[in-house]
Amino acid sequence: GGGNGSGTTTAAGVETEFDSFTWALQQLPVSLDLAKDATVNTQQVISLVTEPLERVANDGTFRPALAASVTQPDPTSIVYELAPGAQFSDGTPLTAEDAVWSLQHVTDAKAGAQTAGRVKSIDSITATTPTTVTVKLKFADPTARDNLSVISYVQSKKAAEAAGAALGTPSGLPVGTGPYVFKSSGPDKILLERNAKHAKTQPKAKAVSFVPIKDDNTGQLAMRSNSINGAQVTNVKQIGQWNNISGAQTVQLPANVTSYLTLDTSQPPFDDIHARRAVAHSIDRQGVSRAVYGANGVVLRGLVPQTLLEGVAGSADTAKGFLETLPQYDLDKGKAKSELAQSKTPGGFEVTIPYTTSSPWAEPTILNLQENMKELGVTITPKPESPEVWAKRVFAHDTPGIQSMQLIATIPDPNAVLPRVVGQAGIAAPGLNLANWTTPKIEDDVKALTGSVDREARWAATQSVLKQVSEQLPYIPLYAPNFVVALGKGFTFSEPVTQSDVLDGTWIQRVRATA
Amino acid sequence: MKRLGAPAIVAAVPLAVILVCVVTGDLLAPFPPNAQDLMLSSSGPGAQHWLGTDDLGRDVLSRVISGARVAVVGPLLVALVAVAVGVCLGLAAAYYRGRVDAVISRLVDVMYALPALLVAIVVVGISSGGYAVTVLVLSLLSVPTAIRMIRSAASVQCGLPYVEAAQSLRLPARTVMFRHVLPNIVPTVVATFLLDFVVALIAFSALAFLGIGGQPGSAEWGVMIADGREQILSEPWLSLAPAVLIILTAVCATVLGDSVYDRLTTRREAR
Amino acid sequence: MTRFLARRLAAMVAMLLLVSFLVFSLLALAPGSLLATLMGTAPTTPELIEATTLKYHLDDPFLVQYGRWLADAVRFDLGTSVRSGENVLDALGQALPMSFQLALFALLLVVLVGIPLGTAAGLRRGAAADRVVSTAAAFGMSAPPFAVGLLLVYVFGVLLDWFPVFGSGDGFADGLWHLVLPAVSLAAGLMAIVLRQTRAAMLDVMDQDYITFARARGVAPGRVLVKYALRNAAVPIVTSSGVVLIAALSGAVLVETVFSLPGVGSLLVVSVNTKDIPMVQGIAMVAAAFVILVNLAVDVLTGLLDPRIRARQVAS
Amino acid sequence: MSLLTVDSVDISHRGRRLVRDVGFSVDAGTSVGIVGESGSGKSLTVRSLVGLLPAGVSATGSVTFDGWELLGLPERGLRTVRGGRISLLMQDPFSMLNPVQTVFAHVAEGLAAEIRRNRAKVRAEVHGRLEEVGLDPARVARRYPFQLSGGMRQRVALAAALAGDPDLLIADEPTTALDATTQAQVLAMLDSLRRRRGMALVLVTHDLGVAFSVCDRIMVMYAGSLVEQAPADELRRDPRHPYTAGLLGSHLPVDRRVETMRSIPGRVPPADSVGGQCGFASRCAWAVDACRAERPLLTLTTPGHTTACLRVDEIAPDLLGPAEQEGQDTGDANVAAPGVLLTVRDLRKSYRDLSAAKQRTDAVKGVSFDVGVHESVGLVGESGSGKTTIARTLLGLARPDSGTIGLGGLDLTDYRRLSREQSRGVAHLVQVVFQDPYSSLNPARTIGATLREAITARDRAADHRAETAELLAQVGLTEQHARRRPAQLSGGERQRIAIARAVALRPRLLICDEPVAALDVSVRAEILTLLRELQRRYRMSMLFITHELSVVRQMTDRVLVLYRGEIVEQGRTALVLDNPGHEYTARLVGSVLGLDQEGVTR
Ligand SMILES: Nc1ncnc2c1ncn2[C@@H]1O[C@H](COP(=O)(O)OP(=O)(O)OP(=O)(O)O)[C@@H](O)[C@H]1O
Ligand SMILES: Nc1ncnc2c1ncn2[C@@H]1O[C@H](COP(=O)(O)OP(=O)(O)OP(=O)(O)O)[C@@H](O)[C@H]1O
Ligand SMILES: [Mg+2]
Ligand SMILES: [Mg+2]
Repeated sequence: GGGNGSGTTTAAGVETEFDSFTWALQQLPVSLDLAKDATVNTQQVISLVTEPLERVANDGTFRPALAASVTQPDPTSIVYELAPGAQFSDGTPLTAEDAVWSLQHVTDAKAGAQTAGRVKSIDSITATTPTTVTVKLKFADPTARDNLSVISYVQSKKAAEAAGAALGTPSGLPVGTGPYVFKSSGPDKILLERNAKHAKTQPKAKAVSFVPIKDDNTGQLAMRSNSINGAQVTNVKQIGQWNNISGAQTVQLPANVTSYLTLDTSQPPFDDIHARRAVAHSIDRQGVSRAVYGANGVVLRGLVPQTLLEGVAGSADTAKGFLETLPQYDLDKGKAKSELAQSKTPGGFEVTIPYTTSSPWAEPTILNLQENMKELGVTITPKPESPEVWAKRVFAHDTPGIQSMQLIATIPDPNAVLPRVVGQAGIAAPGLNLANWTTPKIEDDVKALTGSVDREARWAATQSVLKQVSEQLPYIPLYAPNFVVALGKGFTFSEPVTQSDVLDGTWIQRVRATA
Repeated sequence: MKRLGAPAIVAAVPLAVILVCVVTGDLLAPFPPNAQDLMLSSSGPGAQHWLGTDDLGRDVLSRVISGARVAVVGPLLVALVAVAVGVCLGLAAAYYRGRVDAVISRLVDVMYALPALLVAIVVVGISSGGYAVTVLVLSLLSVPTAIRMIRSAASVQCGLPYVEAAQSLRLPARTVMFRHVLPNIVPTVVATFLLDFVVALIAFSALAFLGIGGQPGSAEWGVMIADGREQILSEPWLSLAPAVLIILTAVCATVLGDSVYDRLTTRREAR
Repeated sequence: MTRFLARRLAAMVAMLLLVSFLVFSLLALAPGSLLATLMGTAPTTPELIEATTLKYHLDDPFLVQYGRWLADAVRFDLGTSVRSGENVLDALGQALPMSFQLALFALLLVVLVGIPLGTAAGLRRGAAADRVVSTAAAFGMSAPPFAVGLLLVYVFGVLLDWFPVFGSGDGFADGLWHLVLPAVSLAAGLMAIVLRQTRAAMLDVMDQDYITFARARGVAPGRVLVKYALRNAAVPIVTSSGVVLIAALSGAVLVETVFSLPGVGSLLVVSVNTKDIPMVQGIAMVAAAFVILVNLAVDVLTGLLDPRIRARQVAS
Repeated sequence: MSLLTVDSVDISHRGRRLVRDVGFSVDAGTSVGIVGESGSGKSLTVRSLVGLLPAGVSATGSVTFDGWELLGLPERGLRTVRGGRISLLMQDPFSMLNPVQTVFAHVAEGLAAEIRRNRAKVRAEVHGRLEEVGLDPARVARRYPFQLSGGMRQRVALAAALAGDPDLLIADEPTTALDATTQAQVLAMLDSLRRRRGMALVLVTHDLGVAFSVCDRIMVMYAGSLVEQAPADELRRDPRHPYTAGLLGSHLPVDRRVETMRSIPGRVPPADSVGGQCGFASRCAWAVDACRAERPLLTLTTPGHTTACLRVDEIAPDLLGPAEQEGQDTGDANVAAPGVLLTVRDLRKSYRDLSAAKQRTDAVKGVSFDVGVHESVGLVGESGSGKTTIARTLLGLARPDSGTIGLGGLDLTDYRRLSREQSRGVAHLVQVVFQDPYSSLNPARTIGATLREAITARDRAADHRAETAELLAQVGLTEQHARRRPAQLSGGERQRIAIARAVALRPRLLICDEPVAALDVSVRAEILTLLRELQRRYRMSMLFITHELSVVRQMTDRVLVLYRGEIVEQGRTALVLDNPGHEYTARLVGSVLGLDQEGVTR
């Protein structure tokens, strides 16, 4: 990905306040309670109202937020020391009780928190002093702090308890300490107003609205008519179209996204490596990537993008060098045919492939697969699903033979993906091991990845997992598109923002008017 | 045909062409409709691909030609079922009057008040039904209109003495209905058929547009519009071609139906 | 008349009851278990399964469940959305005004444009104006509303850039301005139906002896047009307007989707796609009530317009 | 100077000449009748006078009214004439009034503008006008047309037509759709109103009796042309045109039974096919080649009497006046053989009201009668008295509420109880000929197919080809007709086919429901003669339904008088008609408009 301001020339921002800024989401959060709707949509909205204890940047560094300091006195404890002076938008002061409640709420697997799967090592969360929160872990978890930081948005316990089951609906809007407060929430718009009680720097926008825009086409129309001022570009091939809008610019951000197909290795026909290879050889990944992303996406060489590996590998070059050693499966009908012939289903099979309509790459990829495998006697039926239905099925661990999958890594570590999608622990709801695939070696690797704090050991485990995945093909890695944001006429960013900035609320502090 | 007038002839030509496409399927298509050429994805209309290609490099012209079958056969089936049921129940209601008529008409009244497309959206959508379910649901929903139109035309006929004369010959009810009354309401039956066809065609495309009932990636016109919608600003030809075809088919069928119906009324006046 | 209304109201309630049963049965239509449907996107932990089972009384027989649901519905409690946990009625309350404005705007267009054009065409049978209007109507009838919408967006929103083509605007005037293209897309097809019906009714009426007799007696042309032609054509026009209003329900779903308007239509599409059954049930009940009300209004209006119908209504 | 002068008016539709060279004049305060059979162009002619021709039909020539040229006048100009100067009353009282407007409004809207400005005046005036046409304003003014009977509607229409106090009233068959008794009342009122107001009247009718009863002068139209015009009395006594003579001759007497009923053979040619010849030549016994070579013009024969016939002088002595038929009374045609074929006892039938679902109309209230073997029984009564209902119950087309029907040993009370075998047998017992020849044949089937179906219904093994030919011959048609469809036949021909179809089953009882009511006078007699013949040949019994006493007189041995669903009188036809016992029968007999009486008889 590039830096700020590709496309048209950018006018410099000025330090004046402006009335409002409207940001488009693919769809509005189903619930404003992260525990009920653990998607990036929700995170983008609530991160302006509630602040996390700390933030983790794209390069893995931590930045303090509500917590003035975070310490790890031993491998199984994390201690957050709250900064003084923070108060909720309703005027009540922030206490450790609120933070404890909030953390417990998002990690409560029994109550069905969708976020609970992110940190499974939690043993207890307690307020050890009125300003100290101590999290005890069951084992040394190298990414517990990272993962907690992404879900640790603190809301007022009092308000949340008053809302009860309605928390997250328009009648139970969370109350936070962030720069904005909820003004209203409807099916077409969520309106935020600046929070006068916010203790730190006030952003320049007096109000922020989120509106739902299903596709890029609608987004472009909306930006033309100034109905929105910013949006994430999902169909990155259309960057040119966005740039054509008068006064608009697109910004390419470094992204940690991976997309792949899952093959259920526990059931025929994909319990057979030859069938899986036949599939892998039947996708024109380069071609589809070009058709879907144009020049703005790459084909993955391994299950995770290089950016996720750079930290644990020690350097970008190491990561790159390793990825180049992995075996690749390019479109090769001859190989596909011979692989299928060796499989237990030499004459072909029938399979339905569900995919979410929110991933622009899914349908073309599946149609490509469908067409290429037709000659082999394989009948493929694509089955579109709304994002909600798709997510529900995925979290319920309802695994059909093949399906589309896309993960946005919220932390820059292989743990954001690998330990979640392989290994025994992921083979049950809400685990994401949708291939139901593991090996003894994998179990060891997962243990090393999640239980060790030694970088070298973790890099070795990472390489091992990626290698096995590429050989055994429980997953077929596909593409990593760039993360692109479009800004409408009259707005710009004062300094570069990254994907994690967009998710954790930092971005709004950098939005500037150009005149 | 000539007696139907110029508009009907003009309307019949495109319909005939489309019907030929329906019958021959892919034969007339210059390319296999699903053949992908990712090197040529999203190219505009040109010498080789007259109507351009879509994102997977499939030839749009071939796809609209081969899609005619799926796009038209469903509505045709719907119209056929509706008219078949409509003829049977409509004739029965008109012929027997009394309680039979009351029961049929009451049912029809209730169903007639339904917003058909809405019901189809809900039922097909909730049940995640495919093409067959869509055909079934739309057929059911088209039946009331068909019964209504045929019943009212048949009622007029059943009140005429020639029907009573046939009854006085003690012919079986079936004979009177199908051999005497039916030939005299053929224009209404044809008009009903075409109207139901148009309504179903639009309903199918609307459902496909909403992502309900259609098979994604298929060349069905409604699905093609829906698929092309996101590119309407950059690649308008993708949705334009199928949209034009749907509208053309529907307009022609409407005009043809009107002509047939007009002929009925003028013939009645002229007696 | 009051007796007629009372009887009609009773029939309405009966209809609503019948519809409510069908609507409740939608639950059974969804693929997968009732439980899975009702749990929506929540993860399937045993605790949640138990809670959901208890909340919806899933262990009871179907009819008992229906009874409970109905009892709640009568108290204006249609449950909460599986998708968002929002109260269904609240969500509907937020979406309804948008749809209502859209429908009203479209209806105005239909009445103010469709009926006069249809009247004009009916009065000049076979003339050039008639042929133009009738052909336009054939196109209007045959063009799917979403196709009209996309076309309008492309031409007036993008190429010409005259109208906003997205969202609902702020404030009344801006809101109205935003609704122009959606309302036109919705109205196009409906206008065609009303126009054709009006034309046919006018043709029919103008052929009647009473028109000739009135003209022969020197009744003023204005009076012949209004009191003879329009008054007699009014019943079929009103009836078709009722049909059109009901058809508008379906059309609105498409148009709201094309223009991304946050109305009941878009809510329905989202709810159907996410199998959010309580929300769909709520919308279906509102739609059913609307349909029944429209039919009642049509009956009352036609009764007021035509003494023969009134006599039948009063007598029966 | 005459009030209205019509000069060489031609009317055409898309180049087809429908009316040719019509000219006449009407003096103020006089009444003129236009008579002629259906399609002769009467309605078009009078509609052209007020500029109300149907769309696509246009007129040329000249129409001057009170010095104004009306033809070609724009709508605006015509409007000043209509209502206040000329008014037009149309035929069908059931469709002439605005269904959604009250009687009051109908009359009020035609009043002069200065009256209309004052509410109280309007009220008084409307009430006065309604009283003038014999209606009770208190009862009628607030009603809607559908709440009135046909006669009342025609009166309302008359009041509305006269509201502007026109100098000329054109009435196009104002009484055709009404009962005999109502017809007489309306005509009498029209006549007295005209006299009182000193208004001119143009009365269009196909019934010479009606014309003679109210008109001073009469014009006869045939195939789009005027063929004769003369003062009423003179025309009756001394018709000069063969067609007029034929018309007069075709009129059936009510006071005696005649052996041969005379008619004009052939059918009316379309107006545009007879441009260069005498339109009547093809049906005229006196026609010579000259008649087919040029179109005869109206020429003055005696003062005030013009005739369009080349041979008017040569043939005058041969033309038959109505007097010729005198002395032909044949009494009863045949005396019924002993034995009863049909027994009807206490038959009742009611219908759900069309306008009010819960009320019921008693169409037939306990009717009992017999029809003997080979007997012809007439069923007379005004419109709505239940005649057709009785016929329909006999045919199994309607189910009686109670009572019994026995026919040839079968109990036909409930057709549903009949076995399949019996049901088929019933077709041989009873058949029917309906009133409307235009709709009693299936328009989609050829005549041959229609007859074949009837023949095979009787006998599956029958040689239908031979029998079809025989049947067609029997009803006076040729084998060629078998290939035609009903649309290609005239009304009279269609009725012959309908009769052939009924006879094909050799029924023992033939029900005729007003078989000649929709036919032109000149072909009526043919059909009646045919029916008489066939009845004799096949020894059928006949139930003959009609509202015309002259037809009953000719066709039946016995008559039943039906009044509001009850039989009020029955007996030998001659006895009942000559000495009506029941007050209603007397009224019926009294309202017959014969050619022999002066004016309206009561
Ligand atoms: N609107 C029309 N268009 C074309 N032809 C017409 C039209 N109206 C009448 N005619 C034809 O003109 C001829 C004369 O019709 P007209 O109605 O004047 O006859 P009529 O003497 O009044 O007959 P009737 O006794 O049946 O009323 C008929 O042959 C008829 O078919
Ligand atoms: N199908 C029907 N439904 C309702 N009412 C009917 C029906 N048929 C006849 N009636 C009513 O029954 C009464 C008798 O009708 P019927 O047709 O027997 O009279 P008719 O003597 O044959 O009259 P016409 O001389 O006009 O033919 C009328 O008041 C009529 O309105
Ligand atoms: Mg006439
Ligand atoms: Mg009758």
